[in-house]
Amino acid sequence: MMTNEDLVRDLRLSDGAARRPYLAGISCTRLASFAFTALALGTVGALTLIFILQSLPVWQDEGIGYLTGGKWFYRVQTFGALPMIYGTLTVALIALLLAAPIGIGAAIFTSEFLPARVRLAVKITIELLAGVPSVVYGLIGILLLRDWIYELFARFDLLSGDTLLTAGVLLGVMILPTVMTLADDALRSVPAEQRRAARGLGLTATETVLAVTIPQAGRGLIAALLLGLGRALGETIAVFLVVGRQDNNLPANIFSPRAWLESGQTLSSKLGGSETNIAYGDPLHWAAMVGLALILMTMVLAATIGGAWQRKTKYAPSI
Amino acid sequence: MKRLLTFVAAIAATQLASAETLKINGSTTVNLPVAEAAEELRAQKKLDIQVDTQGGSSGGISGVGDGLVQLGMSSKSISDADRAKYPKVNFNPIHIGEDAVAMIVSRDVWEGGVKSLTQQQLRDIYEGRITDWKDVGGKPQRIAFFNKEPGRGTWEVFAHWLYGDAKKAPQVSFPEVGGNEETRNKVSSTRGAMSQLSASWTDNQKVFALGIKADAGEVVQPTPENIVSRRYGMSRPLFLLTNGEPQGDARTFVDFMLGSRGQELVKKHGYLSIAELKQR
Amino acid sequence: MMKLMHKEAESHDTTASADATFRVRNLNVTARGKTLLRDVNVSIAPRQVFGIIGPSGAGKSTFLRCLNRLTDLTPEIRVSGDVRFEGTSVRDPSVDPDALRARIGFLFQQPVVFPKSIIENVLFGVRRLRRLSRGVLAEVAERALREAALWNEVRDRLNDSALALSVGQQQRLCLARALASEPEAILMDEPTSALDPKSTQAIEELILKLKERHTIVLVTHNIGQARRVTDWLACICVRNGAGTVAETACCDALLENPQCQEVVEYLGSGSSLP
Amino acid sequence: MRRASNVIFPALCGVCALLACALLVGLVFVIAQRGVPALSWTFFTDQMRQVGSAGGIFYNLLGTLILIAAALVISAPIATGLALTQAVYLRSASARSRLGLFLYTLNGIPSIVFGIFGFIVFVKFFGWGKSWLIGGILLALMILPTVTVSLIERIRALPRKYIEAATGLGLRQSQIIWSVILPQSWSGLITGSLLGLARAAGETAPIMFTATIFAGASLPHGIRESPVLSLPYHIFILAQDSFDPGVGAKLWGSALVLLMLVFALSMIALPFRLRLHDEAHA
Repeated sequence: MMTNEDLVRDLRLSDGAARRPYLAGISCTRLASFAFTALALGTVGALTLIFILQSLPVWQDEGIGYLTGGKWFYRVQTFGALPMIYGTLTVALIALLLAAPIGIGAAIFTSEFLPARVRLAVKITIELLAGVPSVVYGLIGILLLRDWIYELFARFDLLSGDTLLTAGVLLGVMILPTVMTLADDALRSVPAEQRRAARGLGLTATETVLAVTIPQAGRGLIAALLLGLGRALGETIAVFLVVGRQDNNLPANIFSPRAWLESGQTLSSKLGGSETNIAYGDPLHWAAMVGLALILMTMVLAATIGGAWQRKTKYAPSI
Repeated sequence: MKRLLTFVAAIAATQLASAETLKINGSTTVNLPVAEAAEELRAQKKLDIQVDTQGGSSGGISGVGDGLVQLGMSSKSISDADRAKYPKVNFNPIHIGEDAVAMIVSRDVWEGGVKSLTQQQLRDIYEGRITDWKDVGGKPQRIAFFNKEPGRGTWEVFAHWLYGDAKKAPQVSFPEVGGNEETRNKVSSTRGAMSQLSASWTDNQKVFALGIKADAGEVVQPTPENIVSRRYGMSRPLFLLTNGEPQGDARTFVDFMLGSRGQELVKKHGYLSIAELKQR
Repeated sequence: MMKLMHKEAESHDTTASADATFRVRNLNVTARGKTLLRDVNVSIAPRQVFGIIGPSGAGKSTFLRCLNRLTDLTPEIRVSGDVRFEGTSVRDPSVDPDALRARIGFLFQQPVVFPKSIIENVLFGVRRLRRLSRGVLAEVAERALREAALWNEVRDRLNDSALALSVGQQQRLCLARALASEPEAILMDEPTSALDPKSTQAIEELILKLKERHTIVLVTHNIGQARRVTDWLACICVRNGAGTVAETACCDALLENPQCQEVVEYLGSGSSLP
Repeated sequence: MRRASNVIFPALCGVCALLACALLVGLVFVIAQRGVPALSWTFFTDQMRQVGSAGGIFYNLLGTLILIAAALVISAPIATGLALTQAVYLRSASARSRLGLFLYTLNGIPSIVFGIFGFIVFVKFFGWGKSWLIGGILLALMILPTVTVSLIERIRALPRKYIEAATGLGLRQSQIIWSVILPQSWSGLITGSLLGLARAAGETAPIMFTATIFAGASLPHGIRESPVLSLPYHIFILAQDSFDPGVGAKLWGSALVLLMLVFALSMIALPFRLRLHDEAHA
């Protein structure tokens, strides 16, 4: 089995051959590859730049209050994004609280307790389901979930079934396959000898998982959660249909679970709604909308890059 | 930047004038008869018509304003603000029918005894001074108010009727609903729920339309007769919107909508035809 | 000393098996329809070093893993026959395989240390197997490291990462980890094959010392090592496509005067004396 | 105590796995149960009628296929270029890892952000209006990381001997790429594309402002002002605005068809992935 390093070294050798004088000239393949890479990089660069430039007016107009302001009334040109940031984080947190234990528990089961063949079958099923479109989840959300939540929590006297909790639960189910399959990969990447050594000492399968596999897969598991979180933060359509889309609903006490049973608004549900169409043409309102996208992107990228970084760093001595 | 945008929009507009596709966007309320009309015109006259409902009435107005579509669909009148926003555009609303906005409630509210509200009671509910049905003659139950999302003609009509001008409406935050079916679904499945809905969508089986009680105590229901006679105030015109006089395919379409088949479609979807309006 | 005890494996008698630490009868191992070991019969006496030699792929490691049921971890492997540890069948339903493994230490070919500190590694098993106080744990660690002849090298850096140790030290650390839970027997699967001569010598000296209190089963490729440390030897060879014990004898007898043709070939071929 | 925990813990994990599978299988069941009655031959061959309450979804399905085909055609060459740059051309490890991080970043950008981006640049700046091509470009951007990473992994898994042999023959680097690396690893491109498209086919947020309308489009006739219908947007609109009981059945039928399309794309990728899996574990 050769590693990428070997391959790269080999190709560099042959690359030297290409640069011999009698083969002068730059390879078209190389040129095209770099051009396409530049195109991809340029597009994302342009995307970032456009979002920053187009959102400038709102930062100039509202200042930091754009992030900390609790009121959003576009008809009177008041733009505070805090309730939406709160909604986004809450919904994602609920999703994670749901998906993390179930997803990791299920991953432990498939990777540690299931024979390889069955494991592959389960994994394929789960990955298949990771592709279920979010609009389909949204349908399930309006049809079943919001009524279930409404009845299940009836004694809390909730106003309707459209709550942050509903959106969070729906998102939790949506990111479950992502969390599970990445966690399974992380657990499988712990070398088998380590498990065997622990079993050789007389540890039970459970003790081996808790003492060897999970600590060593820790970074990978965190990465799985962060990448799941990234997906949860950015989901639009499913959340849009069940979150209630209520602006300016910052609870008095954000730590009270009661606050989860209120309607709310997330950054993505705001962007997916009718205001995006209305705002275009009014520079300040449009800037405020684009600014929401910029905030959303920053949040998601922080989670995703954090996840990627955790995944890449090999486990190191933990002491 | 702004100049560039205007320039691009102008280019787009000139492009459009020569394009053969007739593009229509706007209110979901107006969409119902228009989409069916488009279907028939496509079949009969091989017209190429695209209909979309993004952003509701405001989407229709801005679509015409930005030159993205030839025909807008709107269930609210063009405001001065709209005209100010697009100074170069000559908005031309064409009245094709009339719809009323009903205040709808869920079954438990209706059966709890709330059958009508006064304008003042509605204002109190909308501004959060009344939060329980027991304060307006119903059984104790919190009021779950679903507000139509911004840009929807339904909301504009409601606010205009309640406050004289949509701009004077107070800034409130309720859970929002978009499409008519979404509204109906959410109201019917929530206890103590209330929302605004196009009167033609109220079925009095899943959701129930409240009457409006005048100060004298007289209750007016959103029936066609009351809408035509203007006794029920919360009604709205349905418009097709063009920039200047409609041309070409847009003209054909407008004529069709105002013709007998088009007006039949307006009635089929529960709205009042122009002929009915003129009876009053 | 016991040159007369020179027998074919098949006719291995039971004189020593009454008090044998391990007694293996008719052991058969298959995986995916392929027979890995056939009709293996061996008795391993207490407090001796029992060496297992034989060509690569004959099933020496598999045999070793049958003794403490590490084979359970590979689902496709099927084991039949009777393997007894201290008189009890290891595959008896009443036997807890984890408790069994706790009584039998295992040393792998490559040292497997956990990415933790040295002290954490030493105590890795024992602190989970028994409820011991902190003070006792410290004593246990010191005793195990002394037994593994590693104490003097690491006493000042017990909290450093074990991954920083040399491979030879790591292997002794693994030994210490096994010793910490006071096993009765220790299984070693070519424990020195990854080590340099000096570390190898250290391990061999340890083996000789440990046999005073432990039964040791040692799989080795190194005939010189077998000669230096083992008391008894079994040679596992491939016969009819499956591994089996070709010959068992006390060390010198087997090496000097092999009876069985496969053993003669094995000793005569590549693995000549170092 | 130890033995008890060794039973309870796996059992708990098993319950989690069972719950996960049950949730997801239940979801498919619900969609299938409600969607199957709507399915018929004409549902696939007829166009939508009466604002979605009658007729079929021919142009919606076609539009979605056009969108993902465009995404495939646009993303394939760019992904190939990116993969070659990352796995072959870049010399420094840090540059390679930075490009890898870029792919992660791109993968993390929420789909609604792509939608707004496409709206600003193509619909407004370029004045294309809604167009299938914008949808294709945005979806291509979305699936680019999946395709590229899948291709990179395949290139990395190439047996060393092939490259040694080709180098021994005196081939130039570009010749090795075209004669050895790409032919041996194109299944990575296929796998990645299929998995990416499975996700792209169901996306609503990137195309709702840029590429798709609810009614009235058929085949695209150009680039400017040339939207298509699509399944996800169709479902999204009907879910909010179905005015007729007849719409309900059509709505679930459409959701079922979309689900089948997405599953089919993943299933086609499966043999390629299993082969890779077997090789990796051989």
